Amino acid sequence: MDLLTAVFVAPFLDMAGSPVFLAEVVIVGVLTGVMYSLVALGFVLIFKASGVFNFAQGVMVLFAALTLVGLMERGVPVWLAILMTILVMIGLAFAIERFMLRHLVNQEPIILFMATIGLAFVLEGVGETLWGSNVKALDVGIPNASFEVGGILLNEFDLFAAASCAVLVAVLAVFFHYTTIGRALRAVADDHQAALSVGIPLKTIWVIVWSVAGFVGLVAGIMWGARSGVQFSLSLIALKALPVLILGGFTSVPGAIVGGLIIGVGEKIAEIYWGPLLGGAIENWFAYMLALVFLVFRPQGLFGERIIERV
Amino acid sequence: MKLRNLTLSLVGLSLVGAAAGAAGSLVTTAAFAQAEQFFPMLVYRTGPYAPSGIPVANGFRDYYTLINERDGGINGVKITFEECETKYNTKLGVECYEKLKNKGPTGATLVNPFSTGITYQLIPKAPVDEVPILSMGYGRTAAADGRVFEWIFNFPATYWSQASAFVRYVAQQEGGEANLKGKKIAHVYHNSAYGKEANATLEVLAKKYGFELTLLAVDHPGQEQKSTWLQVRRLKPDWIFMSGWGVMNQVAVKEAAAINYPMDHFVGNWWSGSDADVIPAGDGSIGYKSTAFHGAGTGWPVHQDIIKYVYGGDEAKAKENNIGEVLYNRTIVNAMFGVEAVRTAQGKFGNKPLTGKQVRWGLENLNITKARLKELGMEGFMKPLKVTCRDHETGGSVIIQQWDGKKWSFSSDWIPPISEVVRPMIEEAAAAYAKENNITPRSC
Amino acid sequence: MIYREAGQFKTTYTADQAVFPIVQDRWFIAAVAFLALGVPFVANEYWLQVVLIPFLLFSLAAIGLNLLTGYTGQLSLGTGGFMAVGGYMTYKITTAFPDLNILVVFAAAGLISAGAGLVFGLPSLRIKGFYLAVATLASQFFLGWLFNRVGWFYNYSSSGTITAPPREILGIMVTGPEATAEVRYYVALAIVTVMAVAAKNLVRGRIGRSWMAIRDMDVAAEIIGIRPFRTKLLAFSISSFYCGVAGAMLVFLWLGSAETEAFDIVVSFDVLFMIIIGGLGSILGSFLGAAFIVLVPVLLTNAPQLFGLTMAIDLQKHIEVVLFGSLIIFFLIVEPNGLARLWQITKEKLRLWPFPY
Amino acid sequence: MISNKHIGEVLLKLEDISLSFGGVQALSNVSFEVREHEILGIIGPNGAGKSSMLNVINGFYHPDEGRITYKGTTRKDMRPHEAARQGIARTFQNIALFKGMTTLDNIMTGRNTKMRRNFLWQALYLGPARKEEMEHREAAERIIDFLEIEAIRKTPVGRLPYGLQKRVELGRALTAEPDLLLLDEPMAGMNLEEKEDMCRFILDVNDEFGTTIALIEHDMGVVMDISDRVVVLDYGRKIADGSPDEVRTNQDVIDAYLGVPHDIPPDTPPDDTPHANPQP
Repeated sequence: MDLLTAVFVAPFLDMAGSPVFLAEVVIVGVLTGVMYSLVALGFVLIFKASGVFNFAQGVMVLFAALTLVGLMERGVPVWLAILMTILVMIGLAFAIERFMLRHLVNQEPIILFMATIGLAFVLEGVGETLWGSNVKALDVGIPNASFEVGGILLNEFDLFAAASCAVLVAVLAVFFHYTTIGRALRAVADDHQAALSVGIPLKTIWVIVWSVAGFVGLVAGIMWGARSGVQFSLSLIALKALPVLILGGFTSVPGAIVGGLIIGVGEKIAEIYWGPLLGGAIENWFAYMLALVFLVFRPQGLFGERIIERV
Repeated sequence: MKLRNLTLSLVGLSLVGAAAGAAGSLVTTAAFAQAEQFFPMLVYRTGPYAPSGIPVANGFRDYYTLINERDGGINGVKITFEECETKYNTKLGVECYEKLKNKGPTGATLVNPFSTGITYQLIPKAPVDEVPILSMGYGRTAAADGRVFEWIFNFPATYWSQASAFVRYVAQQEGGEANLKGKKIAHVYHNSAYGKEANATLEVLAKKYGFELTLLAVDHPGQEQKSTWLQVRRLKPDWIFMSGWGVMNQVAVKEAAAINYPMDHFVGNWWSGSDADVIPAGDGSIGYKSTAFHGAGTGWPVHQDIIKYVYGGDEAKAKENNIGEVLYNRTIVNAMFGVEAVRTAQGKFGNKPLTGKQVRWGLENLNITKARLKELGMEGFMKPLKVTCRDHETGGSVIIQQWDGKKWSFSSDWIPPISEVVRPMIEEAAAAYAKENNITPRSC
Repeated sequence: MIYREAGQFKTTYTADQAVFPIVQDRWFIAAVAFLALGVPFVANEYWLQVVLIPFLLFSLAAIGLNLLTGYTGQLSLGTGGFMAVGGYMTYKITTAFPDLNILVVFAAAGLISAGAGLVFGLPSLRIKGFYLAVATLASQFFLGWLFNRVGWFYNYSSSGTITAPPREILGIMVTGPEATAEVRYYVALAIVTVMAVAAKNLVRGRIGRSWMAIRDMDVAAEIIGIRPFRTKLLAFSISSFYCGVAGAMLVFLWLGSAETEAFDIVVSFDVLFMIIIGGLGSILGSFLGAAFIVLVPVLLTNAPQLFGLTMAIDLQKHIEVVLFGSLIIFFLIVEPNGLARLWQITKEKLRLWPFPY
Repeated sequence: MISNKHIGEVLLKLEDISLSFGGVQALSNVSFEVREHEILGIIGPNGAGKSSMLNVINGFYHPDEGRITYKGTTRKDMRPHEAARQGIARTFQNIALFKGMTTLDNIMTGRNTKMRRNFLWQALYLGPARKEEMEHREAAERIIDFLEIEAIRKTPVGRLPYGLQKRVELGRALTAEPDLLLLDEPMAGMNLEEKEDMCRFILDVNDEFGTTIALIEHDMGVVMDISDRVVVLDYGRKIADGSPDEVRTNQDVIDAYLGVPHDIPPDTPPDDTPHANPQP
């Protein structure tokens, strides 16, 4: 009985007891979720356009951030460094298409998935060889002060990150809906054959989509890197993005955003109100469990394309 | 099909390579000259903990080089060493150990695993392979009981002593043990074997002194700690103790600053108090404290010698190689212990390359006096110590250092642990280990 | 002319369904067995400890995952978690019942891990493909957390690390620090051989056929009378049994002690690599893949020394990582069906050799 | 050889079956019977609901209304594997073989429901398990002989030409020794010679094993030749049911095939067959 109370009653009483704190938990959850979405977006873009589950996305985040920091350490001004990093990521997309994807056309999805893990190793090694393994502070001038509004503590940096994520999503939406390339990408996402038959070369599409994913990786790298310093661990945030991905659906940009928010808020609430009961540090697996339970009811994720079985 | 043929031949080649490798590893041991003492180095210059691993590795390398360059070796016996990359991964650690344990004319002198996980792996192997292990301030706390853990040394302090010294420090700051009652203390820890070490001690002490203890686990790697610090914000603990490692430290310091937690009440353990942990947080980290058992910076003669003999006077180059950083200095201490143990053992066995078994004797009879520290150029850098057969920890006092935004400096006196609580816990844990593994403790 | 089946006639279905229907194959197997048994006489401890024992236990884990992913088509990233169940339960049982034969303990721990597999296989009824793969990560993270968190599993030791206590079979020490690498190698070899044969038997019989039917086309499989849910769950539990025993071997025959970090997600990925590089849906492939993933890094680590090169250790490690990743991509490009397929092609060529057609 | 050719009792009775997909009526109030040992042809233009009918019979779809009586028992909604266990086997319009397996293994899967030894015995592969495997191998080999596909026994089915794949699929259904065999366009996409072979097999199956067969086929000539009775569906309704000769002369049937306008609005049922997707 005590256990039941502890699990089903006490946490809610706790929430009701201090609504301001609950609000703060939710806000922090939302802001963290946005940061997850940022990483999940990169996965979605590539999966949507080419059906590749790109496990190297996390390392691409690291690689972009390393390149940026590396350039800045050598005295390149921020804006130029960002520009150069974007160029590097586009170059990377070309290289990936040329040396990897081109040779894996029509392979099973799992083979492509594995190849991207191989790619992750390569990028990790190359990145660290070029820029070293030491932790590097990344300062692109984002403010980092905290202020209180009605008892809720907010951090300028977190707000800035959320805002830039919103801008990024808006830019992507415009890109997909109002540019020729974007429309082509959507066509490919809908039907590879049809897209090819109207003369959109798959290779070009791949380069573009990996470049865009690289750019998204750079934004994620700046945000996460500014928070915790740029170093190898940055690549591990991919693992935080995966539950977001299954919850939102592999193919949906809005899914990645909404999924990120649900996971962010869900895991924070779970950790704070139920975590102490279970001994803490439950948020990692809780995110996956949340996604899993959700999947059982909707196997294709929140906004994923429906799977129809026929005979 | 051509590609296929290519692959086939590649597979063939790699098999040949494997055979060659097998042959190679069988014959490499003979290549060393005779008057050399071999120190294996398990390091991690890559992977998630590389930022900590790099100064550690450089410290070892520079001290061994210093001994060779300045003194011509240990009483004429040159030091040789080889690095092996572990990525802070226990499996690779074991691989490195196996690879290096028989190198050199007399095998590995001693092993410094520099990872609690790897130490745990090697503890059972040490007596069998007769390679002593010096897990300086990490690893298995119970190894402080030399009767059970003949081959393992963890001086000058253990996690448990450290945690109790922290509590003593808090008591001092609060104006006496009586004032601990009702205080709120949080332990933010890396959710691993290492991070959990302090929990039991803190729990016992919480009961003894009546303070309220909250344990907050942070999962590897610790990039995202928002919920931990939300909990801190709600709890408003009077003191926070942290057992962190790697990126977790940097994020924690940053988050603590972001919630405006009073940094001088936030104390890291000695693995949460290096330069890389505080620099990324900028001014927010000013006032942050950590425990230590040696000084930071380059203000001792030993550092001047390193700049002179290892870097040829090039101070900038030495700085680039982390000289004076907390973790660099820690390995200077660690390397010194190893060298002095060999020197001690040479006193008994003669000035020649020694086996692990002989070095073990040296470690157990190590006596670093104040005078000896002065000779080594480390006076005031650390506390003198004396190892005994029974006590492989030697006292366990720690000192608190504080970050002022530019450098670490001592902000307290040496604080002894609460031995009457910790020592019985250690002996009990050692006895349990002995029972589980059919070990008969030595009597001493 | 060496590898030919001309002149070998099979007169019974039993003979036709033997694992190695061709005489030369049986000779080959005899040679492998001879090598496997003889290897401790030539290899030093480094090779036993760093290459051969991990090769064996990872082969077993790879067989386990191959049954699930290669044969039944259920992509799983939870291998590390199920191996952890095996490792921790072996520790728990053997410390609670020190007199129980350690092999029995391995089997019991395997059964418990089969149970865990069963539970975490439940979502597979609804979830497929990459969604399932990511969902299995839930088991990976949850089990890792559980064994880290709940003191009961590690007998409330302060650090949560489990250590293999000394246990003997027939008076010979097989686990714990006193057990020699040779003995541990032979024990591992025996376990892996028996379980590999059992796995081969499973996949060539009814169970294997229903697994493959589910993999190739689950709807059609159901229509010819295969119960998808039961079949998938059986695959999950048998697979986890194999992984569990492999996890027990990891702690007791290889590392000697472990914390949950020894079973982290990297292990899951490594095992997945093994079956893909080795060949999905092939028992032999599981061995080849394990050999590749275990051996290549060791070779790469030792290569510079072999050729007398000296380079900074971090640079060397970086190059090693890059080479490892490139090799994986290279293999996937050249032979996406894995090493087992290469082996098969070689055999087919040999059959025809020296006449190409 | 004893001929089993005498039409017997009602094996399967369908009454007022209706089925819809999200507002689209695939079947409405269809009733007919299948009798033991007969060959029943189900024909109709595209979109008539033929495949849906088969899917209802073997439990893949559950009808919204109506009653199915099989072997004298009225049955509830069931999963396809339960239907299989009760002796209903089928083939698919678009081949649904297990592409990664050999011909022999594909055919052996048809015996799965009849094998009893559990996985422990199988792992040992000794004694009873081995004996059982061999018994069923013999049964499978009989079918392989019967269908004249001995030469491709060990070939992965993915490498076989279309016509042979169809034959293997028939073999897989036959090894289950079904009481009722459902064939979904067994001759689609075949050339004349292959069609003749397939007709011969169907007749032989019916003749030698006495298996009841319900088949869908587009080729009117074939259906009329081999069926004992024909059911005609159009727009989800049954418009005729009788001997081939009766059906041939039925005015509704002629209209349906000539495309005479209906009284039903033609926007309703789409494609009759939710097509088999070879790799779902």
